[in-house]
Amino acid sequence: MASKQVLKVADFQTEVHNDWCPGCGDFGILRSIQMALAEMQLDPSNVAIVSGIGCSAKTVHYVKTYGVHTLHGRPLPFATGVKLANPGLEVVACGGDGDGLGIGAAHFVNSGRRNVDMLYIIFDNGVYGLTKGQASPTLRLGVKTKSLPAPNMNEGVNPLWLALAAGATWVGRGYSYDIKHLVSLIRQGIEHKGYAFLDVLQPCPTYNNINTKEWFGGEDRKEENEGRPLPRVYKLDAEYDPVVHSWEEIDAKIAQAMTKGREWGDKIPIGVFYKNELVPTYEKRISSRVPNYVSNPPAKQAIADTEGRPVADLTKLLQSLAVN
Amino acid sequence: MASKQVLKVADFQTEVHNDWCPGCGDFGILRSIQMALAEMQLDPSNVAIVSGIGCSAKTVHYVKTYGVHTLHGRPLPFATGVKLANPGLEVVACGGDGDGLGIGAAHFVNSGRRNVDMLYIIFDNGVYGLTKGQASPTLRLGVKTKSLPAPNMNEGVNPLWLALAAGATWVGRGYSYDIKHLVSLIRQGIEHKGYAFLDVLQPCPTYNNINTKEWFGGEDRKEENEGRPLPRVYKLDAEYDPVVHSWEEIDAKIAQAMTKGREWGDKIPIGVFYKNELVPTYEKRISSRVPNYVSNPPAKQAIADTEGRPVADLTKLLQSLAVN
Amino acid sequence: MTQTPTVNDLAWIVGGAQGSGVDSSATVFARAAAYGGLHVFGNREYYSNIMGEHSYFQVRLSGHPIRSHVDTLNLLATFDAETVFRHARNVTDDGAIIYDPGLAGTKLDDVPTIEARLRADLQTYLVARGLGFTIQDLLKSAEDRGVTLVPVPYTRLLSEVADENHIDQLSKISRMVNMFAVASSFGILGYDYEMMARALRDVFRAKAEVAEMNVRGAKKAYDLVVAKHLAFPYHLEPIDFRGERRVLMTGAQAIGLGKVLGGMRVQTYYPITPASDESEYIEANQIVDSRAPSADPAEEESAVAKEAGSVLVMQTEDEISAVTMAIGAALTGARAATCTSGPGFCLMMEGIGWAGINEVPLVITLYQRAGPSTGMPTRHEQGDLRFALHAGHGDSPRILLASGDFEEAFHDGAKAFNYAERYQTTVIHLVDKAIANSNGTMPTFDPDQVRIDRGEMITDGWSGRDPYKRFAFTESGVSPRAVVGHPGTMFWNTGDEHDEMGHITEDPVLRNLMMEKREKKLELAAREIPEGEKVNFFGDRTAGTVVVSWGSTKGAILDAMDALHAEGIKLGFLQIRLVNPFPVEAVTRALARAKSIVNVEMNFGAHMGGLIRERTGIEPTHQVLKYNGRPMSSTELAAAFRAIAKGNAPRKQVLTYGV
Amino acid sequence: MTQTPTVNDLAWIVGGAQGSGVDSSATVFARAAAYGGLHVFGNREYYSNIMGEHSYFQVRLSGHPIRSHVDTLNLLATFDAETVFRHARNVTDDGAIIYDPGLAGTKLDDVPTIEARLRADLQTYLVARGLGFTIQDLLKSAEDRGVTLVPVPYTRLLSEVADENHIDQLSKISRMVNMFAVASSFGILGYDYEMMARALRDVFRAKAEVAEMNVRGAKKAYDLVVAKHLAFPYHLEPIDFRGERRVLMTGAQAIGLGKVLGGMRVQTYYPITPASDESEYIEANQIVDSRAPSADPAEEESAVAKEAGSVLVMQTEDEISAVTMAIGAALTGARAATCTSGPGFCLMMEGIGWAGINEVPLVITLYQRAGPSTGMPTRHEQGDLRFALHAGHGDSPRILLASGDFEEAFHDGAKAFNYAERYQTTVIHLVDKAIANSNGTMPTFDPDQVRIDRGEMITDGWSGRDPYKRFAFTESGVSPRAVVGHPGTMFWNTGDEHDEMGHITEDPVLRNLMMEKREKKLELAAREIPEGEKVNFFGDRTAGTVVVSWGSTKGAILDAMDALHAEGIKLGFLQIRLVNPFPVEAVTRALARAKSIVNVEMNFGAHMGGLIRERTGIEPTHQVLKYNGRPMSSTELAAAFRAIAKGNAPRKQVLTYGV
Ligand SMILES: Cc1ncc(C[n+]2csc(CCOP(=O)(O)OP(=O)(O)O)c2C)c(N)n1
Ligand SMILES: Cc1ncc(C[n+]2csc(CCOP(=O)(O)OP(=O)(O)O)c2C)c(N)n1
Ligand code: SF4
Ligand code: SF4
Ligand SMILES: [Mg+2]
Ligand SMILES: [Mg+2]
Repeated sequence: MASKQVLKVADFQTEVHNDWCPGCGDFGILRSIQMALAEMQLDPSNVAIVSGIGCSAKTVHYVKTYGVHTLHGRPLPFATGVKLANPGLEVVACGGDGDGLGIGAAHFVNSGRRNVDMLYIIFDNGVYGLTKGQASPTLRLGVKTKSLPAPNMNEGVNPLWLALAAGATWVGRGYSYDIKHLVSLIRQGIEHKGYAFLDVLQPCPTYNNINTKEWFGGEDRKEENEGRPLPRVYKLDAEYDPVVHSWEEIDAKIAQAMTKGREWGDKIPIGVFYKNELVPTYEKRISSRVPNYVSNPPAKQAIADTEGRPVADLTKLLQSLAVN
Repeated sequence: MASKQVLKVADFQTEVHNDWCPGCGDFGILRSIQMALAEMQLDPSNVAIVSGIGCSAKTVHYVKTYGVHTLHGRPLPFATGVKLANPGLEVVACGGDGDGLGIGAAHFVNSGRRNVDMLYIIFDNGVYGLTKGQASPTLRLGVKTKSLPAPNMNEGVNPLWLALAAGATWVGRGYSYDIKHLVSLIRQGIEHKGYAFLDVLQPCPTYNNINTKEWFGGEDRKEENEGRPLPRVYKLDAEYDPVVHSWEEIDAKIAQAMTKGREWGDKIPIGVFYKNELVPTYEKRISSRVPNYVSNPPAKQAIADTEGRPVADLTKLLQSLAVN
Repeated sequence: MTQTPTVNDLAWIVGGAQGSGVDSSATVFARAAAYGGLHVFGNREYYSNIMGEHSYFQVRLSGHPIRSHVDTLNLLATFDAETVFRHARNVTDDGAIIYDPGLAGTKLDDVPTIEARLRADLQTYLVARGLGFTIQDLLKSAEDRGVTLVPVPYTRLLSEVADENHIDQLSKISRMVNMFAVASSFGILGYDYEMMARALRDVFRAKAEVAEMNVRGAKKAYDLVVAKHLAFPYHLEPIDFRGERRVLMTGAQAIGLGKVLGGMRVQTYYPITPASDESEYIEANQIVDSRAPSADPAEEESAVAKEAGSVLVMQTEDEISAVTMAIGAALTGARAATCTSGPGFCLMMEGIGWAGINEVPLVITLYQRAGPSTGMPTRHEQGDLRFALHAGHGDSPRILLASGDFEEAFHDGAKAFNYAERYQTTVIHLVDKAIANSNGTMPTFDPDQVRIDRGEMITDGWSGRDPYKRFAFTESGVSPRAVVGHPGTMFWNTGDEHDEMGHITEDPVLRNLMMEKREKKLELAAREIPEGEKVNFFGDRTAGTVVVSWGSTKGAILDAMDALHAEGIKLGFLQIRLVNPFPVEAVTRALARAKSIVNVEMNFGAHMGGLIRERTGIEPTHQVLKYNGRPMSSTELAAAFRAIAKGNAPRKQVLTYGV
Repeated sequence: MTQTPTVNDLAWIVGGAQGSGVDSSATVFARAAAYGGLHVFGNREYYSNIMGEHSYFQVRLSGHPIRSHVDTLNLLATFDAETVFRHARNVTDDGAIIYDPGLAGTKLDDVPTIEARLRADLQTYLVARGLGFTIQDLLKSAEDRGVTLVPVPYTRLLSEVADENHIDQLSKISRMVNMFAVASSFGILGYDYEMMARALRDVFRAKAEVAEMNVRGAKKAYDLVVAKHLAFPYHLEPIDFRGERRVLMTGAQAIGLGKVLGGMRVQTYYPITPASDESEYIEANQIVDSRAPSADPAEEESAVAKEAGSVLVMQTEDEISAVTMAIGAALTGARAATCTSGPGFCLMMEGIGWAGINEVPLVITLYQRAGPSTGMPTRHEQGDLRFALHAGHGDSPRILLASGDFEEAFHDGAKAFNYAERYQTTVIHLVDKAIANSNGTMPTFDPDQVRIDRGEMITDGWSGRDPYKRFAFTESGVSPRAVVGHPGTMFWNTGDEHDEMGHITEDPVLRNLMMEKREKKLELAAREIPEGEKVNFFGDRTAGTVVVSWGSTKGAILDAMDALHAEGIKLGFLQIRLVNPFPVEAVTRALARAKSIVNVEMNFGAHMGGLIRERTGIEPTHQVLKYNGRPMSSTELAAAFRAIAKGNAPRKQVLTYGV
């Protein structure tokens, strides 16, 4: 997109029929992604959204950027491949909680170790939506959603904790019904230099009748609040400083994020829990081995001349193997 | 083993030639496992050791109990299958750090959610031993072992953190050259009611010349200590109480374990970091659905009579599908 | 227009948006018909979507057993616009369409879930007839062909029900339109409403009040349609079938029942369409009643039956975990299985290899669906035969079974464990989306036909002087099997090549012996398994044209053969049930003399056709393939066979019918 | 005993405990010989172990090109007991054994790493000769056959070296025994020590001091042996080869070079034997020199060559990540590959399916090793052909290449990317442990023979009026390909069936078109790829007996054919290089007239044999198979072919030689 025209949200929307259930929290996340991209005026041709499999993963078909809808549990390695081959791209990975924390948990852990400069968004609805409501890894022990025949047998994992333990350098949580806030989080996540992980609380009205919009919104707590809903979700305020300003601070900031991240039940914080730009990105680490990596990355290298002759010159290598 | 004879360590040793490198830290772990089993006087026929793939995973062939040497990264689900089909068995899973935290990390995370009553030991040597010394997920960023052509590109994960984030209800760390302590940890891990995770610092003299026995032992710190080695490894003392005594304590105890678990460098704690028996084991959870699960588990159920006729009676099920 | 009435031979479709209750209306319809002794076959089609995309159920009813769906329908029950748009053209000229007159003005473009290709196709159709693009227009084109239009004012009926039941919002009972559609159908078909009432009470067993409200509400639609006195040529009449105990179930249920009866006590799974239905059914019934071991219930019960059994159903974090956990369980002696579809099966390769080299009795029920990759997750295909046959690196033995219908699926579900334990090997039970999601009536299964054979198993301790050898070399290749936890039979497992104790070896001589040992078990299986379990042959043994196929195409092939028989076209049909070890002799014998060999498969690559040639040298002369995600209908197959019989068929026919 | 001297034709083995330097001694030996113009072929055998188990290297030297190892050896260089026990019996009667006299008393039971089976075998051998169980006894039996014994007092020599270099502990230089063994070998063979010195300096390039100490130290062993004036019939003499530029390398290096030259810029991998050698070699050389695009170096450089290139080599957390990351990279236009062995390949099934349905140019280099499961991780097999061919559920296209030798491996390494991009599909390059770990001399590769063909690729923006369609239907099946990040060519990918834009569809009509589109590309490949790249034919085109094989058996087959030619036995040899799309015509033509067809494969299941029958209807008359983990030797193959030629061979011969 050479032209400098101003991009609107509509420019990030496709015509594809959206087949999520009415009232699905995914709509808010989709909208927020589109708004964030528009707000940032990103060139759609320079953005790739990479998803796994699940209701959430269909997102890419609704966003007008390069869209890569991959395999169940694998958005992170796919996205890593895209980003590292062409570090000039803005890459956003996304998918469900089952996708990212169940089948994909090995990539979740090991992506933290790499710190590739991209954003990963989990649509956290407590269930396997697209396969009809089985318990996902974030659903807590003993919870019985309407889709389950009996209370959940497994304990839930805390995605924020896991991300911190894995080494993510930016960790946030949003709520799919607070779009303005979510847009800002997505934007910050994209702008963060390094691997950013964003957990989004996403009601699934079809299968999860426990963590609903009403529940997050505290509709059941009117008595405690003079007849008005008393939302469970609240925003981290200015007093909470997630930023690691120096190496010495890391321990304390992680501990702070862990403690904050454990809050649940009547108080569920959203916002940025942790941000650390001291850790070198993977791109930087590669550059220490390949100095011109960023300016001449794999996707941009010429490999042949106009006659199709390879550009690579093996002379030195062959020399080292020569016997005369 | 109907007889009541006293079992010795030798009773847990096979004749199989051990082909680890001289000086490998694995020997200490093997020995400790054998000693713990002997100390506990466990019936060898009632114990199953389940390993992944790697130098460490060869352990099972050297221990005279049922030994299941499985696939790279998969000891946990194999072990879970063994244990849940026959909850009367003592099951110990083990394997390398690459095995458990790289390729196997999804099982690592999800085993925490289950809390099956077994012990999982990681032989933590910072390298992929059996494939010749590539960096493993616990090796820290920028470290260059002699087996690496250049400093490590990935950040290391902290196994204790990950285990806590995953929900393990017993988390410990041992050192392969402190056998007495390690035996006690293994014993405690086996005795713990729930899923116990034990990280064992295991020098690999062949490939990891950074985290060596000498380094752990502080041989390089003689100057600071009047000419005597100043060990980096130290034991958690009685003041450190890892036990969760009530539900209210959980947050604090986890935070304590996380903080303690971050220590590294000149002070590396070993011992029990966290212990929580309030969380019901998976076996208990199953029993809430299948009351006689423990007394009549899958492996013990008679499925046929002497003529080979199935014991299962489908009458009621077929009745519910009948149309007359 | 006077027509000869067609009694008890009907193809009916109900459709609607996913999540709007299409399934339960089809179940009520099918059960009600089955109560009247009618034979039922149902085929379910749906998108990979939770709400809003189109799904439908074709239910065929007949006075004699039927096993397939057909391309046309006689009665279309709709309550939304999309269903009319999608199916109206396939209603036979003498058929009828039940619809909501309130939707008459709905335009094609108002339905966003209709694909561009289909939209264009419908437009062309309507334009060619000089019509506009509304429901009204399409219905007119149907009426012009002779189709009876049956408007049912759903909203009015709903209001009445709401009023009578003091319900404030219509939306709360909007799903009742489903039952209006079913009741209208029965009204037009002249079928006793009591049957439907009974079916409603059965389906809504758990909520008696809802059931009764539906019984009363649907009756309104029934009465309304009856009052129209339509001259509809299709009638349903109850048949006396007291002599036979009959059930109505899906294939997934049949397989689940077979597995539980066959002694399965651990089932692991990770959710995936269409496989998880089975696991969920088993989990919902995980406590297993135990019978007295004696056939005579009067006899004293033995200890064996004292306690209820149970199936441990484990939802795992992925399919790698599912297969390895099942193997772990199998090592302890529990009959254990896992159950999946293509993408999940992809993750089981290493597990299969490990089970193979360790001779673990592992059962995998593989519900094939349309691939490659995510493909069409809710659509049908038999595309995994070759993959299953060669799954995993290197050469390791496995048995492959393919079931052709519900009853085979039930028995194979149990038998798989016998094979797995007798030959100490992996058994892959190949089924598919069509069999899983279809339902039908059938004589109830006779559990007494099922026998459990655990093979050579050590159950009473080890008294041998030499230490027990799990992988002892024997004549047959089978080593007596002990299980983890058995006293004194300690052994080791490893994915590495191993010695008789199970310890790692790289000795070239032992290696060869072990490879040969493992393979010998398959040779044994090939010798021992009776021919009747390897193949079925139907139809004329002397026919010049022999159809060969495997799996769920069976029903449509048999129905097509019946149809052609009436036309004087005689065919033979070789159904291959044991895919591996391949029944070389039986297949060669059945095909050797045929002039035309027609290979029928629901896949692109003609997997079985290739396998037959590889193993017997015989090359099918004709291919009849389908890969658009919809199962083969007997209509299409009959046409394809007819063309072959008449000698004017190409070597390869690709069937394309699909809605 | 006077013998006719054998000049420049030698089989030599050096063995020792893993980690004791066997590899470097073999490299020094091979390089030194190669400097003298000798042709080299080396075969490496080792356990799945880091230290202590036995490993050995057979190096053959010859005056003309050789391509395989043989069953016997003429000179055995040992410095530990185990090597003597394992190999002494295979030394030819006119051969020699270099050994440490200090080990003479070592008993068989003192060596715990010798397997029970081999131990028993050796005991039987020794008992039959009335001997005891020590090294001394075994050496005596060799001496009795005529074998020359060459004791070399390693410890004494080490002490001398230590003294001269002021080294306090012998253990610090104990690895020098390796070089003693090599030097002794050259001493006995009458070869110029200067060549060895040069090789030492080359191998220890990075540590000049160590090199010089070794040069001086090893000379002692050389002189000591020369002083013995042994009448050894094998001699090495330098050959003038100034006319040819020659290299010595392993197969893994050859493939790595081919891939880099072919434009690969991303390689992902997870460590696994024997595949990771390639990745590690590439990583060590990840900065890629760029040449001026013109052939004339005097010409001005264009922009293209200004900057150095680089290969991003990523060690991932597992092979699922490896394959999906490579696909991600390929989507952006980088030529990307991953590289693995059986267990890792098992985890790539879903990735392959996804790449298939999304038409991504993905290259997988599959280093086969002995399966199933973990199998024998460091041993050889060609057991993954069928698995690779049918990998993944459902039907998706792929190209399979199999390289027969180092040079083919190099060229196929580059060509794989051309096929991948031209046909927008997965290419699986089948190689194996034998090719990876063997080394040999060869004329240096000519990079000028390599051409890069990126297929239909959009590189200059999108000016089309209609939106770009990634999966546009075309005559050939190939749609012009844009990459992620290209301006204005936005597209979508999904593992689901999709429309031309790449959005999900379940439309039955589109589905069929897409399935057919994808398959068409393979038909195109089958038409376009020249026959010379599909198959090779060697030997006599009119021979009654035609050998057919694929992959690394090529060298041994050719060497065996040469040997038999001398005996007057003429064979044809069809080497299949393009496994899929299968070259039906070329294979049929080559085999149709043969009286005997001998299928040669390093696997249990005769994979290619089955495939040939499936695709051509032709059934091999003879099978020559091997699956004990050791590559086929030309000795064994010659024997097998001889038996077939003489008409006294069974249908199936299993080769079993292995140490
Ligand atoms: C390997 C594999 N196993 C199973 C599936 C079936 N599957 C499709 S979506 C899904 C779960 C999706 O849940 P989640 O990731 O939480 O996403 P959501 O639908 O809730 O957004 C599963 C298991 C699959 N596609 N691939
Ligand atoms: C799927 C798969 N990929 C790769 C391998 C090769 N492999 C064998 S051992 C090993 C690494 C072992 O490292 P670790 O788990 O840390 O164990 P260690 O040897 O250090 O004890 C690898 C990658 C394998 N066996 N399976
Ligand atoms: S099932 Fe849940 S997550 Fe999926 S689309 Fe419906 S509401 Fe959304
Ligand atoms: S490589 Fe390292 S971990 Fe493996 S056996 Fe040797 S010392 Fe132990
Ligand atoms: Mg979810
Ligand atoms: Mg390790």
